[in-house]
Amino acid sequence: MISYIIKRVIMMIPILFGISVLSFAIMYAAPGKPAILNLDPEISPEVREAQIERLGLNDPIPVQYVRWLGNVAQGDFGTSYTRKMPVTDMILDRLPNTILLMASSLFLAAIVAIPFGVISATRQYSMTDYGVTVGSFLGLATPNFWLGIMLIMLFSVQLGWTPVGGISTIGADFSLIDRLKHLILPAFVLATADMAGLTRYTRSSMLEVINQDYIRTARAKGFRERRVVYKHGLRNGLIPVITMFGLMLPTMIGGSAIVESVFNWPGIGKMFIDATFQRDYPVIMAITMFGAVLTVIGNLIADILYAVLDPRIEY
Amino acid sequence: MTQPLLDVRNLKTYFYKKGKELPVVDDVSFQVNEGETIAIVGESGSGKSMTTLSIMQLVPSPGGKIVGGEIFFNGDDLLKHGQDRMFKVRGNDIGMIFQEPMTSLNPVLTIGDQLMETLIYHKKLSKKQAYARAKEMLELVGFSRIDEILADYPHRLSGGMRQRVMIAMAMSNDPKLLIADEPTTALDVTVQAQILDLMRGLSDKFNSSIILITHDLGVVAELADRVVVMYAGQVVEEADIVPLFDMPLHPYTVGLMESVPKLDVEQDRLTSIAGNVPTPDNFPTGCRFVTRCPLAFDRCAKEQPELVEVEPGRKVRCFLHEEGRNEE
Amino acid sequence: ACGGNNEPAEEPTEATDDATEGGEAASPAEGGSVILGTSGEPVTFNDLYSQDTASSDVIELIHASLLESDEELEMIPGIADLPEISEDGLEYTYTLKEGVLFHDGEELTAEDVKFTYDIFKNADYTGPRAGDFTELESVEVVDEYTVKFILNEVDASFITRSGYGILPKHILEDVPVADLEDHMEYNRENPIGAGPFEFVEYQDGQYIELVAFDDYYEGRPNLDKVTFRIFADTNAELLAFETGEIDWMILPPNEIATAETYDHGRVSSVLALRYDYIGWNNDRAPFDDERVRQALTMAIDRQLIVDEIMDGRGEVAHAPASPLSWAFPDNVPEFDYDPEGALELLAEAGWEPGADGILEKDGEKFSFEILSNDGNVIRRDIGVIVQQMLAEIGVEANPRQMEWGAFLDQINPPNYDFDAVVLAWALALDPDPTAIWHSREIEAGLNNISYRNDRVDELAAGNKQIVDQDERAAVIGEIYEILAEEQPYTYLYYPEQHILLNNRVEGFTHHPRVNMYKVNEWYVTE
Amino acid sequence: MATQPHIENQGLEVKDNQILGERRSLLSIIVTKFFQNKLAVFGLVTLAVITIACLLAPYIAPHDPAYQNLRNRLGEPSAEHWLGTDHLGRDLFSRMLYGGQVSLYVGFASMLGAVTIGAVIGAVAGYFGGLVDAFLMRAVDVILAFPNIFLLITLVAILEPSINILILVFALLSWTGTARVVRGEFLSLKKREFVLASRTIGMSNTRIIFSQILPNALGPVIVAATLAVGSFILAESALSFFGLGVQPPHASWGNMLTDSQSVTIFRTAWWYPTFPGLLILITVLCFNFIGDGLRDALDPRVIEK
Amino acid sequence: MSLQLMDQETKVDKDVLLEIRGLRKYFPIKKGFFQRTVGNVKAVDGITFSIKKGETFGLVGESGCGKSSAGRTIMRLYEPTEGEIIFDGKDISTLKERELLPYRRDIQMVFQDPFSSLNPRKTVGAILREPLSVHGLYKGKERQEYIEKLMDKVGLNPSYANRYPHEFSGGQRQRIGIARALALNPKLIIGDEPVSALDVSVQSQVLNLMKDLQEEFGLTYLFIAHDLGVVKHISDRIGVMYLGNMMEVSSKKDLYAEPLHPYSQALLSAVPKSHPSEKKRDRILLQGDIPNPSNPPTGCVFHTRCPKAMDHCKVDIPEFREVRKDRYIACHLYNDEVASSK
Ligand SMILES: Nc1ncnc2c1ncn2[C@@H]1O[C@H](COP(=O)(O)OP(=O)(O)OP(=O)(O)O)[C@@H](O)[C@H]1O
Ligand SMILES: Nc1ncnc2c1ncn2[C@@H]1O[C@H](COP(=O)(O)OP(=O)(O)OP(=O)(O)O)[C@@H](O)[C@H]1O
Ligand SMILES: [Mg+2]
Ligand SMILES: [Mg+2]
Repeated sequence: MISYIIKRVIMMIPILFGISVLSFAIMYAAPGKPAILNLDPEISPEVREAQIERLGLNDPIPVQYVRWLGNVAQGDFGTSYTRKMPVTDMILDRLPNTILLMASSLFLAAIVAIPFGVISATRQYSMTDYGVTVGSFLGLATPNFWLGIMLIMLFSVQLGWTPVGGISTIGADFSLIDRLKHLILPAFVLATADMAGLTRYTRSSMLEVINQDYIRTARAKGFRERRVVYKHGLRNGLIPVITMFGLMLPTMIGGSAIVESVFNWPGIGKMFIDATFQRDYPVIMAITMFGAVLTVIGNLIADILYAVLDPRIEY
Repeated sequence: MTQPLLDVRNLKTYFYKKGKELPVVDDVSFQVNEGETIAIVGESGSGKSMTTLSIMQLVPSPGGKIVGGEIFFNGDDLLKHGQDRMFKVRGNDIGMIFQEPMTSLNPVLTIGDQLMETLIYHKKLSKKQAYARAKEMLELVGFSRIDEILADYPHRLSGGMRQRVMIAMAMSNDPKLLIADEPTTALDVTVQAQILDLMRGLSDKFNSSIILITHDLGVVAELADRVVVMYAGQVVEEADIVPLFDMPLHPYTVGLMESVPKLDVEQDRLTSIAGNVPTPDNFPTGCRFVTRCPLAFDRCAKEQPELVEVEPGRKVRCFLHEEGRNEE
Repeated sequence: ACGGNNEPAEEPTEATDDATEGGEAASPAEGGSVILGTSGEPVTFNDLYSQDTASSDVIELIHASLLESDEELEMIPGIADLPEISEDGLEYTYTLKEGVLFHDGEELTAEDVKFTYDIFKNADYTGPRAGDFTELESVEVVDEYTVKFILNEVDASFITRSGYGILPKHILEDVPVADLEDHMEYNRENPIGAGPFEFVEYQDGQYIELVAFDDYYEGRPNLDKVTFRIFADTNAELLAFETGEIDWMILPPNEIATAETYDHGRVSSVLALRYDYIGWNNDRAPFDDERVRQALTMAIDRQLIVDEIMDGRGEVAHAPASPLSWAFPDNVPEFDYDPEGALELLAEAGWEPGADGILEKDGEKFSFEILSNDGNVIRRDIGVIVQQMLAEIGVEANPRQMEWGAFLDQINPPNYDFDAVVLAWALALDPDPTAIWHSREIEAGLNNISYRNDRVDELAAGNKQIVDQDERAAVIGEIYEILAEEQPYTYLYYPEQHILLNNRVEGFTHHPRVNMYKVNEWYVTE
Repeated sequence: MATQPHIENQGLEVKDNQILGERRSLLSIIVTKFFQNKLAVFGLVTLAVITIACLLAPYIAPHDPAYQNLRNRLGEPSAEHWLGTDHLGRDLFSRMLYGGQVSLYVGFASMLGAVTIGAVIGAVAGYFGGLVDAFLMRAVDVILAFPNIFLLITLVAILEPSINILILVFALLSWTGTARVVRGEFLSLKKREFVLASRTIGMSNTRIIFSQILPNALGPVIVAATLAVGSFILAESALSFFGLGVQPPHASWGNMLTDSQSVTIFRTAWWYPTFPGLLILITVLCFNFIGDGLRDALDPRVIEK
Repeated sequence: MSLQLMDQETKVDKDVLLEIRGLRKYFPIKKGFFQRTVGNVKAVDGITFSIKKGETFGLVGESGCGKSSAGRTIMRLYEPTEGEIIFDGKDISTLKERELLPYRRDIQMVFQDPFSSLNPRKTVGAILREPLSVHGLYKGKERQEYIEKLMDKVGLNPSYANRYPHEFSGGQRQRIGIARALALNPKLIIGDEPVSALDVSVQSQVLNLMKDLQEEFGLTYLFIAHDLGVVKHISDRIGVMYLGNMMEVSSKKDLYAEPLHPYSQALLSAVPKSHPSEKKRDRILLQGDIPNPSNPPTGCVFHTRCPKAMDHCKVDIPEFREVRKDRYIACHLYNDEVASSK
């Protein structure tokens, strides 16, 4: 197992390498300069040229890439053009917030989707099943920025139950309740699509399992339906669902950009959007890489969970 | 004779698909006495599995439904009681094993878990007692390295081993009746021989009754005391084993026996039954074998023959033999 | 203060700031705190390097400067009195107030002033302001409270450069100027100034917290605490105001209707020091023809735009200036909405309707692209509105949006690849028009529409040397007249800035340029 | 000996002329199965109505979708403007029809691109296996590990946000799902005996891929394609949120919805965010319903057993 | 002398349609990013046999012993790892796919699974047309007539040509499969368990059909099966495989009368009796399971389960040789016998 994990981690390297090359190429080869260089019209052409030179933007792209890679190898993602901060610090500052948001969303998605998926599967073609089906399709079809604003209007403005945004009440001491109040809406919005997808997936996975021979065996052993479904069915049915979590990560990271904007969540998603518009290359690169690492690790974890849960997989 | 252990009377299990009624088990009756092994033979789709699933009340639903008949087990009509009663019967009084040893065990639970689960559930044994009993059962079905096997997952076992585990599992609560649905079809002959030996040994040892489902007449010859031949959802012939092999009465049984290549007889050509097995949405009116029967006559296409007892312990569903008896 | 030039008022930027000024304000109520909504992440709290509003808003509160501009845009005393200017206009002598303290308790002296302004002149200075100080020869400390700036050339706009936040020499003197920009230990983590509020904490992406500086030279501010809460989305910001989570925000014009329904808030509006325009590429046909440009202006119903898009708040513009400026001319030629007149002018220029109703000249259709950047909704809408208005006189304008970086790349030197562009200038305190309109600025400067007029060049070249404001206003006025006549731009409107604030906040003065103006006078009533 | 194989027609005594069940073509089975799914039928009908209405926009739109009446901004639904007007006084209903053309075009074109790329790459990887497969699948991993929307935003922002660039970028980033599905199908189908049978008669690889395997792998591809259309419409609206979607003067449901995202509009002109939002929701919903229905109907188990 | 020998050999060659010499098929087990080969599944590990024109050669063995792999390798669906496949006097084991085309007409295959062996998206007519179109045989109406004839041949109503496989029963589908194999008028048909998925009553129909066709067209069969009754019924000679190796090749009569190899003996003894009153056979129950083909036992592959295993069976690989007339066995028992007789 350990050696498998090590192997997988080594396998990540070429993938991450590929991603870095690709994103670097796309960004640096595109026309236009980082906005910071264009911002201030007063800057004389010479000074501007000097700044470009200082940022090394005049070097051939492969040279820039190798330099970037060299720095990254030493843990240095460079300095943000616009924020003038070490990118690593910027990200480390905010990453926990994004991770908190994503983890809560995953959790929320799981605790909502799995029971609904299972119920839907065990009562196939019932009204409950229809309800869950339509509900989850609605979740899949809703633009989440729109949903976010609607929820703020309802829960924050109309009902006053939750704050309009942010991660905690400014100036207040840390309190779990306060944190949860801030967390619930963005986590929910971020989770909707995945929640819906996961429900559908759990349902079909459970349906598949319920038609398996070993379920018939369990029934023939005289077990009650509850035991058949939850002891014999659920574990099998959930194995593929678990892998979904790994695959959900990239979409979540993407969704976080929107949700963080709508809910003012101080995470890396919003930071990425800003960086993109300002062509803050070091930040874009770093977040892309963080996202990729997160995705790859998510996949790895999913695979490991798969292996742990499914005894048929051996290493 | 005392009452049979299992008495199936006029069992009807229909499927309903797109408004069509599919009589997959249609008026099936037979009995199983204590200690007796009866074989249900018939080709694919003849309703063998559905008959036994009906006995277990595990007919796939929605879609399938037991629509008529009685199933007396120990003198008690199982169909009268609800599912609640069945939870006590299944896996306890009646054990069942299936055709596919590869997929019939839960892949994520250890063999031990699965074996002990029934014991704990039905017999309320402690974990320790269950473990001891599970070991005992595995030994009985011929395993060595028992502790390892108990801790292992199904995928590590070969088909034959899994089928033995299934048998151990089905037998562990000392069921009075074991239903084996094509237990050896998926296995190699050498393994099949082991399993058949095992089943014979067990039935002798515990004096339990067995319903053996198969389409392999060789297996029947090896193991059964009595045979029920099914065709298109109906019993077409029922007889003790030797008379049946000596002189099959129903044209279908005759055809079935003759179409199997035999090891000890040299045949240039096999006799075969023309045509195909009809599907339930397409059963002929009249005798269901009429489309393939070499001896069919007018009446066969119009009327359904009854299953009649032509000799004690011997029943046939065919006008030829109804008439034959009448003439006598 | 702020660069003597104009800058495009675009999303991610604009350096505006001026020094705060201490009032003689009484303190109606001490204590309390306010939370301000802001939309950007500040970068640095060092005025010498700041380029964005988010930064300069905070800097206003942390730092003190020699002079400040009041809401009339007049220079008024800050930590120094108005300077004494020598006869020849080359020496500016400032006398500092005594007892001005930095947040760490050290006194602010002439040394600190010299230290701060010397940085601009240092060859290693990496910030954006070096160009503002070409006329500055040297800074001399006369005594502890007197400092003299010596210029090498007369510069009437020099006084507007007196608004930079003074840095504490005792903290920064050992930092090499080359490293100062990236010296985050001071610039972001622990900025020390002499302004009314002390920096406490900056939580990235969340808030910046400041508390009252007890020893502020004009007396302790009324408020105990000012917090900037950072928002990514205006909707959220407005809703946070609605629920009382913030007390102050800059209100986009399209939300005024909602803001006016709030019982707990009020909207304050003033004309901003800026104008919005459509720039015509004067180098390209047909925009090289003055009549065509005038006609295009006449075809655009700017009053309608102001009425509908700006909710009636703002004024139609006729010249590249702001009514707020002392140099704003009284009567420049005006081209009011007159589509018929436009058609006549175009006909004069040789444009006649073609078969499909689109104007043609020499077989060429009057069809062009009108460029805007994709982040700005109003400018994007203006492109669309203009398209329809021009269509009515048979001119085909195709709006097109571009990503900001690529957009600038395309309209700026050396590319200049555009027909027309919707943009705005945020103006500096000093009205010097050289940077935008002088033909020498075409090659690499801000004159990206390639406007050429010898008379303008001539007038512009000398304007800064005229010390007398009235005289200078006349000269600049003439430039504006020419520009209004020739319409190198279609001047769209002078917009207003709207601020929404909670009724519990009192003592607020709305400054057209400085968001954080006299915050020390604010107080809250509960 | 004759080059042509030759069979003497004598007939056999066993002539198997019995056919099972009633005659039902593949298509009719699939169609019947599909039409049993109420949600899918609802989706299909609704979507058909929406699509046809959008396609017929030039004939049924009551107004020029670009015509602004600044004096009637955010006008209420009325006899003149059935669904009200937008913030520039344009007729919302007409814009929605024309915007639908763009949204649907983006959805379908991106889907076609993504599915074509995905199908070809998946087919090649699955059929040939080995190093080719390993290499292509690593490429898929790379793209999958990309935080997709990041790349999307970067690309769209850096390239110009035009409709065709949008489609190109969508297609280039979204083929991986199809590729995986197709590869999976190919991996299992190429082991099926009918494919082996094609090889025993000497059929070429290309012909096997395209005429034997692909038609059988089409089911999941069609399902994925259906769902993809919806997801692209949604993705366009998400990009619009950042100002990177379809650019004015073109209307799309996404940029209309985005333009309506203001508190004042929510409060005073509910129709403006509501209708484009609903239309996106319903359309994506329909695609999902249809996809789900197709998934069941195209399940090979339906015909094979 | 040598001339005579040569003569003899050519004479033998004339009878022999297919000769397999030392055929191996290893499936590499690949792992990791670079798909390195970390081991091999030795599905077929050096088998030798020949099939004479017009005869049926039965290949039996337990599941996983490599029967299908052997069949498919001979068919050149799998690349042989080693060995020769001499068809009609020419080694086709190394031919390229293009060069193979003519042989594709001569060797055809019938598959086991009537569900999976027909393309569900194609009509029967289209399925039968494919071989003709690949080889450019018949055109237009002629082709149509030929297909009708073919269908008639295998007992299908030609009017069903435009129906899809799912509309047919298992037995009918298998007939379609046979018709497809027959379409190119092959010399050799490899049947990979062509009847094992069929109902008994239908199985006999298909077996009869195959026998009839063999007589009519002078076909040669390589018939793979695990049902010893079926193999016996159809075959002239039989090869018994175990774990990728050929254990015994004998004529049908010899094998069933007196199996020589301990594995053949065990296999035959396991067949259930065909009549209940038949006396119980002496079962030779094999212990344990078939070893993993990626890690076969040393020496004789059967030694781990052989009731007669000797010490050197674990070390020495028994030679596959003719121990009686026309009976080839790979077993040390007989090697020793042969050796001692010498
Ligand atoms: N879930 C179901 N829905 C509809 N019809 C079914 C279902 N399950 C079985 N049948 C039909 O019921 C009939 C009897 O099936 P059953 O499984 O009892 O046959 P069997 O004799 O056990 O055949 P086999 O030898 O193939 O196991 C078959 O025609 C089958 O098509
Ligand atoms: N394509 C393949 N790749 C890897 N291993 C294979 C492949 N095909 C077969 N094998 C392995 O080769 C061995 C022999 O398989 P083969 O299918 O030839 O056996 P068989 O005798 O035909 O068995 P059965 O009776 O089950 O059809 C098995 O261990 C199998 O797992
Ligand atoms: Mg069955
Ligand atoms: Mg096989």
